[in-house]
Amino acid sequence: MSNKKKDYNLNSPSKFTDEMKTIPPARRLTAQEKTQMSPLQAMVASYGLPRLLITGFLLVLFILTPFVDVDLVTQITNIINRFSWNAVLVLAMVPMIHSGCGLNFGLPLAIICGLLGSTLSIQFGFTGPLSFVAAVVIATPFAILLGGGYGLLLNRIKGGEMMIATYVGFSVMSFFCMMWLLLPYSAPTMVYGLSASGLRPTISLDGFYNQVLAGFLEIDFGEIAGKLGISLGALEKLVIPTGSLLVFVLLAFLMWAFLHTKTGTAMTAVGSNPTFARAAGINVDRTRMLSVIMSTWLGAIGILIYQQGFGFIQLYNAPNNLTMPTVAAILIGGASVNKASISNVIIGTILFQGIVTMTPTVMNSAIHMDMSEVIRIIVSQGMILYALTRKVKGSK
Amino acid sequence: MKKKNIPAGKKALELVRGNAVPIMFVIICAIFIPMAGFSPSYLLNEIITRMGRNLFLVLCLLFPIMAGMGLNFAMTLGAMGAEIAVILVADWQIWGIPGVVLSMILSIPFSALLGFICGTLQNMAKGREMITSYIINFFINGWYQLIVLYIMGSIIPIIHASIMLPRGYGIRNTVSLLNMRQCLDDLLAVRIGGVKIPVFTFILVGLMCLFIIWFRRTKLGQDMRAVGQDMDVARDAGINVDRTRIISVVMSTVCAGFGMVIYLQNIGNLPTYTGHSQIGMFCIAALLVGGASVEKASIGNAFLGVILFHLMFIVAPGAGAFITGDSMVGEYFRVFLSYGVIALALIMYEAKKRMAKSKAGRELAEAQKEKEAAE
Amino acid sequence: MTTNTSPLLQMQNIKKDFFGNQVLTDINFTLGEGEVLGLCGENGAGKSTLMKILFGMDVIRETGGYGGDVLINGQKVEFNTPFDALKAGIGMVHQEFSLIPGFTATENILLNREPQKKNVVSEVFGERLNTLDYKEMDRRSAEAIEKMGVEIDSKMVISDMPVGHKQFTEIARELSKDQLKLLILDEPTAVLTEKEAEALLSSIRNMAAQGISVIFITHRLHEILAVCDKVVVMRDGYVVKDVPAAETSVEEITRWMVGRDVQSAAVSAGEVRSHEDAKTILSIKNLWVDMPGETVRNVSLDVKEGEILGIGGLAGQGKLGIPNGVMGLYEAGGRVEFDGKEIPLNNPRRCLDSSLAFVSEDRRGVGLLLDESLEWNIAFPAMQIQNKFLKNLLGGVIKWRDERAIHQVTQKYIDELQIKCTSSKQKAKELSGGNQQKVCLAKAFALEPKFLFVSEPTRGIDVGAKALVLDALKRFNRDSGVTVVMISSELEELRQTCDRIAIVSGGQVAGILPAAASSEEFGMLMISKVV
Amino acid sequence: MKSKRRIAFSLLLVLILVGIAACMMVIGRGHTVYFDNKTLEDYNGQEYKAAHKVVVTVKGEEVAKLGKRERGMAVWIGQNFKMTLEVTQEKGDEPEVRTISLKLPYSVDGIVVNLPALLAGLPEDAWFSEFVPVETESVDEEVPGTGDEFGLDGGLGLEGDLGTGDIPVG
Repeated sequence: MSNKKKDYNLNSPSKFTDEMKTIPPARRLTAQEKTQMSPLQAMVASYGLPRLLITGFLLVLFILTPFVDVDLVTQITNIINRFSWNAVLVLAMVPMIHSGCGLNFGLPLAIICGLLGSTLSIQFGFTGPLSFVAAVVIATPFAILLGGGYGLLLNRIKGGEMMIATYVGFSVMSFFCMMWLLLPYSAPTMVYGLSASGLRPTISLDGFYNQVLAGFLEIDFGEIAGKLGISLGALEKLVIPTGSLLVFVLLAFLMWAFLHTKTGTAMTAVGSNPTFARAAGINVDRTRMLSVIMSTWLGAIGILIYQQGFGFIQLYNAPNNLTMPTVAAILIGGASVNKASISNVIIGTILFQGIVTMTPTVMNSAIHMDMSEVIRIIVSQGMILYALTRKVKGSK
Repeated sequence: MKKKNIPAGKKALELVRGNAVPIMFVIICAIFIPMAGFSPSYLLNEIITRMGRNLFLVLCLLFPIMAGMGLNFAMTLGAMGAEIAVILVADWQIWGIPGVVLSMILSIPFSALLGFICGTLQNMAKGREMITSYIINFFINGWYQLIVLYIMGSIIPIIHASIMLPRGYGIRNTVSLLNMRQCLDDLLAVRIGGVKIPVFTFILVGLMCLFIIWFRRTKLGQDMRAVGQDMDVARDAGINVDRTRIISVVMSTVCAGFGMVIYLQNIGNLPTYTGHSQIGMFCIAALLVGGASVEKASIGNAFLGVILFHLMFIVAPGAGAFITGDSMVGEYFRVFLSYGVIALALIMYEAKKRMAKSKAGRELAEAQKEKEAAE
Repeated sequence: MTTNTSPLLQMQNIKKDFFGNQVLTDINFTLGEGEVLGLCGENGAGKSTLMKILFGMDVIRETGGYGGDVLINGQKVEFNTPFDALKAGIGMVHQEFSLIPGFTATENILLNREPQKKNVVSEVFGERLNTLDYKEMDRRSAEAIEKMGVEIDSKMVISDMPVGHKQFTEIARELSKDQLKLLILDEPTAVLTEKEAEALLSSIRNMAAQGISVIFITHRLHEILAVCDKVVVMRDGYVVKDVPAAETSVEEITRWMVGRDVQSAAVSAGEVRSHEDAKTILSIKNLWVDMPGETVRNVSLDVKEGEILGIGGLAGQGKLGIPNGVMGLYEAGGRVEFDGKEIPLNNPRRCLDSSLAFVSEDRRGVGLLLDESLEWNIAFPAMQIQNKFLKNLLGGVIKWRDERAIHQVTQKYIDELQIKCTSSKQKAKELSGGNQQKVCLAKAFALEPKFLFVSEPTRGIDVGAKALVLDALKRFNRDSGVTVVMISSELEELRQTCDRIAIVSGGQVAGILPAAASSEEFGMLMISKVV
Repeated sequence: MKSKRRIAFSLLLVLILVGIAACMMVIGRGHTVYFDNKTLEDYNGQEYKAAHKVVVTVKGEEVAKLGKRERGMAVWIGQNFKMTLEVTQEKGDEPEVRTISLKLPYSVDGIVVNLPALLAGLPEDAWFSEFVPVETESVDEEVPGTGDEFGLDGGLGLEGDLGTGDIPVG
């Protein structure tokens, strides 16, 4: 019994990467369709219409690509890339959803922890891959501290988490907007040139940890073709950021494993029915706190991974830009306000990032109107709205 | 002697605790005003302008609060409705007061429709109205952008190229309302010592206040208050709860539509894509600064809140620059305060709910102790 | 005076079943104008269901309607909603207050029936924009309060009122309805002080004198005798007695209420066990519990090792509060000793660590993880408390869920308790009530406790499952030597299962009797301290 | 019966609102009127010389002081345009004051009025022409006031942007 469950959960990430490596593009399309077909039937039954529409929409985009003169392989490379940036952030939603804290609209808080890690790492003079390790190390205590405080707060306001999380996220973010200006940062790559103080809104990571994960064991089909002196055709454009994906697989595995331990089981129970958990002797508050700290830490790591892919640190109001897409992604993946799994994370991130990358190019080529921004807003907010207005069955 | 003092002190403490947020803001403003170094007449002028501009919008928040739907972002939808109306009116080149009146009338169907959608969705998410309205606001914003950015000019005819994007469809980032600018404010305006008082706008705000006071005394107002306090009891008494809640949201959006027109005519231009995005947040923050809570708000809260919040708003950058030598810090500080006050109010509200719950237990323990002592 | 050919209310052959479970059989009684009828019976005797039928509550229609006729003034009526009943002149004051906390008494009395004045706006937007006529409101609420005959401040906000005044506000609300002919009062005195109760009784007389008929439901039998014209006693869905109040006594009514066929209730002598010599395993002293609706005020109770102790009593008297308080689910105070060691209250974990277990009466709320599989439900507490069903990896650093062990134990209990399910992976919410209850028991059994609280184990489950559950409990007690405390509203069930039965009344233990004691004795204890 | 009455009243309200709206559309229609003090050459063989100086007053406000070959502008709400002209034909002449009413066509936004022709009392086609705006890109510059925006770029990024645009891929 235990094996069966294990297989299912473990399979998804590894299958994903395997497919990328081995399946030629022509077949990949059908494979993609297939992987979406099988959940499709389940979606009709349980996932609901919005998710179905989104999947359908993405499928249509895929089918359209050849006709509108858009290079499919480039698109797939983009999706893989964006998946590798965002997946860990989406994963950060899981613990809090599991423990019943709802959708983490307070993601900016976690991101701030990550930003503290990255800026301090640079400030302390770390460079190259080491700067990434340093950023992770520095971000961790902040995540534990801020996450702990955040958890304490959320424990006192059970029932109103989501709205308060939103505004706590905003408050912390705007507080740190001041801090970025006031803290005595001095590394010349980060501060404003003229005044030599105050961090710039965008800091390039060249020379630090730009692509440090993505570059690790990177598989660039173009390069391979060049080396071997053979032509791989369209496939040459495919690049796989193996390192980033491996890190996600590792973190997802750890999360999956955690949910199979005693404490993880307790966390799920707390989210499913806090009274039951209390009656079974679980310290509900402590479990929730743990989940918040985990979410915060994952969020902090998530933003660092995002940065290494993106190549820049974005400060000031940027943390907020990731909240809604991340929340929407996990919901699109099939999570609800109080249930989420690793497969939700993977499916959701692929679907959402698929739409994000495909819509601008495909729509633009097809109807010469770039409606991607608007579509993204409607899709993601509509998804969140759908999750919020759906009746939560069972215990509340 | 001593005994007499305690309740008085306690009362004062209670008063401070009950009005912690306004008092905090009074203190902040008192510290910041000298630092910012603005002249009193400038400050007064600014405050009065902003009162005329924002009060009407803030008052719109009172309806959903009355119906127990919390601090509702539904008003943002009304603002969007008004913006669509204003764009059309600007394109038709209806200027001045007639333009304002036409915008208001034209905004009614848009904001009522959006309000109806919003109310219906919120009825589906009872218990988390606030976050739902917040998300609805983003969701509808998507549709708004779809309409304004793609449909206007391509499907909805737009006559004047001057408000359209160069590509031939979609509305520019800013639509000039130069010919509508401050036409309400200038009507009957009085200048006292360099301070312009937009009398007519204030009359409108006054009418709105009167309407709210009158509305509380109507059957619908009474029903709304009943629904707001206890939905189940109201339902048992035969009040159509869902309908009442939808009406409250629709009233809020329609009035917000009017408020937005007033707001826009004061500014004199329409920031097409950002105009509404922060309105809800600003109004909510202002109302909370005035001492309102999630479940209770009055006209007085709205007035006090607008004054204090905007005073802080005006002086914060200057004060920030004074303290740190960087005006951006002040900018961020006022952002922080705006968000912080909302977060604080929400936290206090939820914490209070939980405190009320544990009170019963303490009473029992006390009764037990008394009994034991008696035995 | 009573020249009326047909009485105000006639109930004829009322029958009602909930999914085949007969709860009312052939109810007949009549009530004349200006009469006060006292309705009494144990919990579950069918009083509430009968009143729900009379008041047209939705539950009745949703569960398949009822049989028989209700006649008002000789006319057959059928109420589909409470509003129909209201229109026909029936008013009801429920046990739970139905008041808006921030409104004044006047506003509550006239809730949704406010007198209104037209204005210009309401002509356009409809009547809901009529302004309220505050003068008329004051007049009418004053009139209603006057009719009731108890002085309450009509300007006072409900949340500031003492409980009694809230109750009077509710009554005044019914009285303010002009068409009111019949008023149903469901345990109105439960929350009142002695003095207030007295005032209420006189106001009932007052109402009757004005021609309003009253159906008065209460557990305080002396009140019935004091105010009612006639008494109807119900038991097990039958009307067992319908007599003029003047011709009976508290003792008699009690006997009618609980008295059963002595044969059926007989406890076979062989089963009666005495544990007087056994050591006291659980000792409760001066326990108070803040459980809404089931407040425990001052309970002291000793439980002997190896026995099955029953705790009975009327609903709302606090019997449910005892296990919930001891197990830390509701705020509690006092002293609880288990096996000689004191157990800290308000800490479920410590209780569970001491090998206590609890099967809650609130299956769906507390007892189950509805969205999770049976395996999780059954294994969860044992896993968390006793580290069962875990594999230690890396030398115990990681406690891994042992799915196989969980599956095995679940399968074992599924077989043992005959839980009907598609598989052990089925979600708990998909099971029927009886099977859910069995899962709750299995959960507690899996903990292998020394001491088990079982709260309302048979509530809302069918007869077959009932027997199985009780049997399982007995077996668990006999085979494993586990001490069981079973809380139930059904005295009969307690008498069949338990060795001794404690009766809780008014938040205190009114007395402890052996299971073989007579029904009357239990009955007297039940109402002895009713508040 | 009662609801019928209500429907009637509500309809009436809607009608009134529509009526007001229609009314506003008529009386609120804004026009821009341009005045050219330019010699009109060869109209039916005649030449109408530009005046030395024309002062245009609209609604008691002096909107333009025009020398030869100059153009002035005024905005007007409604269709019955009224202006007062103070015309000085030749340098040193006494200014001649004339009040002129014009009917502005509803559908035209910008109207160019040739003053010499108008003053000479020529028919409409002589002095009237429609102003066709040259596409100007400077519209965005006229920002008379700002709202209560935080003075930060892009607001607070509440739009939920992902930072898609500028990503180097591949």
